[in-house]
Amino acid sequence: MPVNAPVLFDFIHLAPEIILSLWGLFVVMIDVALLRRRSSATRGRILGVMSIIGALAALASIYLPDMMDLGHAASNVEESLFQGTILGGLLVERLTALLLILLIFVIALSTTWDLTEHWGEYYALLLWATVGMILLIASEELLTLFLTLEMMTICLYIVTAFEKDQRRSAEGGLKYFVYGSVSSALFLFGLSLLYGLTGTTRLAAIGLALAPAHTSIGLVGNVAGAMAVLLVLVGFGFKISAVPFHQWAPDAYEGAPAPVSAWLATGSKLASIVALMKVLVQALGPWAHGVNDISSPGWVGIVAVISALTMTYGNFAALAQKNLKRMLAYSSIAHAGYMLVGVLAVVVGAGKSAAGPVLFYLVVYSAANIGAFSIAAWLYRDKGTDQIEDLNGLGLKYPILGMCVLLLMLSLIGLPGLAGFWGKFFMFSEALSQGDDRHKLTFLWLVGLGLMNSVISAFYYVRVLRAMFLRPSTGRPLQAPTLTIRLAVIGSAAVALIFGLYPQPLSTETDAMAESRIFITPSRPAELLSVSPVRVVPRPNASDDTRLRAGPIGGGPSAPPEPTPVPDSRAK
Amino acid sequence: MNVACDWAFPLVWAQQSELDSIPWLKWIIVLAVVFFGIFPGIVAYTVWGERKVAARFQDRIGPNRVGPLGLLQPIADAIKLITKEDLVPRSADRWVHLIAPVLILVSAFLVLPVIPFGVGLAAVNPPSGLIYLIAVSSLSALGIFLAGWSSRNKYSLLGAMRAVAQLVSYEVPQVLSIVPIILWAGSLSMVTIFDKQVLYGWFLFSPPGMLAFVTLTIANIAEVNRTPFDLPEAESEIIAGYHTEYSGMRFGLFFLAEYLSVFAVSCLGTAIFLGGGTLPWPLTGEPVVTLGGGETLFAMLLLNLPLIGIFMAKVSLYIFLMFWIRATLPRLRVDQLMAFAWKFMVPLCIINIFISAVWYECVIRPSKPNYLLGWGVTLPLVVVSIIGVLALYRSSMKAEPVELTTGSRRRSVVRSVS
Amino acid sequence: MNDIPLTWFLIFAAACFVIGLMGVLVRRNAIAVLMAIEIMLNAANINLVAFWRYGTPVEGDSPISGVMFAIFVITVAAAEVAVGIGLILLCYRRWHAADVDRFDSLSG
Amino acid sequence: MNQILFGVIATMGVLSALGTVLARNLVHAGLFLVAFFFLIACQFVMLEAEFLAAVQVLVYIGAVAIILMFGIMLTRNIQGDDTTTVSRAGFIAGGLAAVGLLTVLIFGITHEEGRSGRPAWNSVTTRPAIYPASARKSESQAAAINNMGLAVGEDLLTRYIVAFEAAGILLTAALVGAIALAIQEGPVSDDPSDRVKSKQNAESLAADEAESLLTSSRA
Repeated sequence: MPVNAPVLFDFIHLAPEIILSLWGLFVVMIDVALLRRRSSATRGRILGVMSIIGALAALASIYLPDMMDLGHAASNVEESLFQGTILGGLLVERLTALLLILLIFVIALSTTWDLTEHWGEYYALLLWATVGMILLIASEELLTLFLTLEMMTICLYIVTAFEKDQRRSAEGGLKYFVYGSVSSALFLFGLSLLYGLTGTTRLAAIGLALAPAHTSIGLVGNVAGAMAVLLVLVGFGFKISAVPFHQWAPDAYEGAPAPVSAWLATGSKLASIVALMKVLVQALGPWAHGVNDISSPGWVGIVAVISALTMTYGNFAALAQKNLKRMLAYSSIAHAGYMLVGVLAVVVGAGKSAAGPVLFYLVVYSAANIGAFSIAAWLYRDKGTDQIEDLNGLGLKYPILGMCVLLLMLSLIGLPGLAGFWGKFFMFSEALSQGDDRHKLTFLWLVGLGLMNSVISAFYYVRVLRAMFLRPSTGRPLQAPTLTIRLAVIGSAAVALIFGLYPQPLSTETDAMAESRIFITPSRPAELLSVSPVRVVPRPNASDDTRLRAGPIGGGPSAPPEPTPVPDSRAK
Repeated sequence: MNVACDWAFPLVWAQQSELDSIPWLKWIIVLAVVFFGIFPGIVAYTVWGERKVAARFQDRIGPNRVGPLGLLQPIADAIKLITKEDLVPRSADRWVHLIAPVLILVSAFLVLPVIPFGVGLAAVNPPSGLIYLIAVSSLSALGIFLAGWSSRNKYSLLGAMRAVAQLVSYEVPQVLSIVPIILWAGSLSMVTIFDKQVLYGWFLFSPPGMLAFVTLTIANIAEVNRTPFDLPEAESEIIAGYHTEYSGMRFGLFFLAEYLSVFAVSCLGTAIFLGGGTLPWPLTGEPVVTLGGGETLFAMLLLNLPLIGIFMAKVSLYIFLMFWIRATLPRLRVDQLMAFAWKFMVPLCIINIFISAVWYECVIRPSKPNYLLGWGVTLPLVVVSIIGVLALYRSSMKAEPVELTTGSRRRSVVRSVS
Repeated sequence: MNDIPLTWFLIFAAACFVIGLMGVLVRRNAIAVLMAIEIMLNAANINLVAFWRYGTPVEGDSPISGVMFAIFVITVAAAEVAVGIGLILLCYRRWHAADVDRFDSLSG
Repeated sequence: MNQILFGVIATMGVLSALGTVLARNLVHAGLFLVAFFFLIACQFVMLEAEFLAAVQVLVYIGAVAIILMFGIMLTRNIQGDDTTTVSRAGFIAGGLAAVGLLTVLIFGITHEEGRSGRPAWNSVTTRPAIYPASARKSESQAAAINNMGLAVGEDLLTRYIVAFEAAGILLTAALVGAIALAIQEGPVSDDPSDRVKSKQNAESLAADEAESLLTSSRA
């Protein structure tokens, strides 16, 4: 059989994944072969530095296709690689870079204390989980999607339980595993039904198969389709820890070592949300609701209810927490609820790029969480606990870090002037500007609920601040943080502050990323049917950039941009 | 139905509604004769052969009382086994105790239908024959496990645990050493592999082929639990392991299964490396090519009788090799056994796959095979990789003073530190 | 020649899936839960292969996409079981039990 | 005829799945699970995916079932008895939920209408023939069925190569991670006397030996 030349050529786009995978193997081998006699802490440091070098190399290699200039303007084109299974292009590149930067912080945090004896395996699994996340974002097809989702979560199950001398770590890992694998079995059954309904595994082709020629009645009378959608939603609900599938999250976040919790809260959630958006919009978009009758059953209603439940429950449960990591877990559940509102806006505004605010929110949220979890790591390193009351008096002892934590918490609440505010603002205003009247009603109460929840969330975030600034220090004070903790906290606070004062660069960037075709519901079967899976779709280039620059910051809630003429450019 | 599934005969019979009674009858006769007559007969005389060979190695005579040269000894043994009382321990799990030996025997039997004993003599020819073969032979691990577990005897359980760990470990090099064959033949079908060897010569005759043959043989010996890999049933340590509690004909089933799988793995090695029933190099294609496909019954007989004869001769040699090893080598220790599989066999087999790809590029892919180049390139590679892996293996074994249980060693290290 | 209707396979798969789900719900032992999860994955595989065999592949798709999916599911299942047993062993050492509801140090 | 065969296999499959879920003894449950895996392989043969059937037997019965059995043994549960009982109420609730879901699923399957130009599932009673001459089906699928090993290999190295490599990394990660989790270092039990006591019975001895077998491959 002749070797398929384009396939070999496509590997250049996977350079970060390849480097990370091989680097993981390399780290394990170095650990086993060269560092056996060293103490555990030394190995942790050496291997941590090595893993960071690997992640930096991967980061640099993202721009390899651009540098090589492979005969076509590589970065300017969103294309299907490997016969339509993997997506390459701006969105994936940028998100890969984001994930890698987050990963570097997570690795750096891991060196804070001696959390395991198996350092090589630990770092390798972190790297491989990242490979899973990147491929999950890039996958354009159910098989690859399922496999990479599993790759990500299986690696995370293991690292969750990696602090072997802690009971709670093992328990958190097992609970995460049991819930996660049940949910992936449900998810898989849903995917198999979806495959049966459409006869294909490619997301775009599924969307086309479901897209009606004239009318669609959503899921009315389509029990099999409804089951498929429900099961898929259950699967994703577990991964993004949406209520009522959230039970694992507090236990896993609390049990896992703090850097791993940070990675669960940021990387895993980021990749899962993007994948969820991709599946909902690109594949299941036609089933969101009926074409003619917007109120006919579709998954929009289900997702709206899940979103409302998730943010409300997450916030109320977080109020009762005394443990910092557990509180952050519930807060991350609540944030998943906010993000689902943005996801809904993407669907309803099909064809328009409404995904920008969600991506913006994801960036801001991830950065803030890295900072918050690094506080947890600091606390755990010195005191071996995660209780919020152990933070007492910390703000006065370490004023700079205290200010940074203040900024982070206020940003998580969504106070104006900080990045978290703009995240919520863009997302909610985008939601309000989408759809027609009936959707407006739905979005109105969702957004209202979201705002109310932001107020509630202030109470528990402020508890952290109150402990840090207003309570007298009790017991032994914390020792000075390591450089890595300092860097993580200051870095994430800087993100919150800079993008809070000046969000435009980031929002422009995320809006450009949102132009990706994975956020567009296929709606014109007649034209799209002729599209072969390897056809390239031009990203908006210079002429479109003007439109992008008129981003939301200038005129408040942005007018929804003109529909991108995607079908036409594809048909070309 | 389709040709791909014709092999799964009971299922396909059902699906072929046009099937009349004659093939049914044929199949039943074949099954009855081959599976209940010929193969057990072969097993019986393999046992006799082993006793004779072992006796010669130990400077004895061996069985010589029942019949000329003790030839009727196996029959007497069989009668003895059948008439013995069949005991089941009271606390044993009755059904599982019953199923276990049957499962092992079935696994040994299921290997045989895909072996091409001659032209047109493979009972079935599934397109995924080799995978099928590996799959069914992996069933025996489960049977052994169940036998050990259901006996409610600690020695049985220990034996079963050892056996399963060993079988699972050595299955990896076994499969890996088959991969070069799949690469060279471009097919998983046993018949295609035979045909390719008629065309290209035995797959043994290449440096990677030889290496793969050796690793396959070692893995095969381990798979059938024979010395030096007979830890699961080590009499001196765990009094016969998983079949301690079996008696009478149930023990006979284990016995039958063991020798049948010896025969089966010998057939496997012969069929995929030694060219099946073909003659060695200059005459490789001889009977098959000159006599053609054998359309008539007479041509078929003329073609296949020598083929089967040669095949059986090779199988006998292979089995003799196993007897020889058994009579010569001592038993391994558990940790040596596992380390040998994982640190020596597996890396070597993986490297060998790459070397066999080189051979494929030099000899099999080009329209005009370049044997000289092939040997010139791959032989040094094979030698270097053997020496390299061996050196690494030895250094790793030297670096780690071995104790019986790794866990206890680590524990003691930690204790001495703390 | 009388063929098997597609729905028979689907109903069989659905029944197995539901039985697996019931196992997850009613069993407490973690290994039993793991077994039930395997049943669910196998049920999905039956679905995938049946849909593949009874349907026609969409243009641009692999001719055996259902089978490929099933093969990867088998791979994932193997990895999942290995990890699961590792985790269960780890927990067993701490609690001397392999029951999911016995692990109770985390709550709130 | 093949309908009857399907009925037999499906009935046995469902029964063995039920056995897995209901058997009190974990090893018996494992045995039922093996039977279930085997019957699923039979179903694959009925669906003309014989390569997949072989893979199913190889991976599930040859590896997964064995790992599960080892897991049962290593949790000192040598005779496999499940020590926990399911409360009758919980059992009834689970059973009812299952029956309800099954009803919905069967209703959905039988009432699927086949949107966007596809036939309804209910109306598909014969599979497309695979001999190209009589086929509506493309020749590639016929070729794939008749030599599935080759077709799978080609797909693995072209279309699904990323998934293939990812699966390799996934298996490596699972192996490395599972060993790192399960390997015993340092004092094991919180309560050493407990361990000494349990040492005395042969069952834990067997478990210890098995454990050292498993871990010695790493050392």
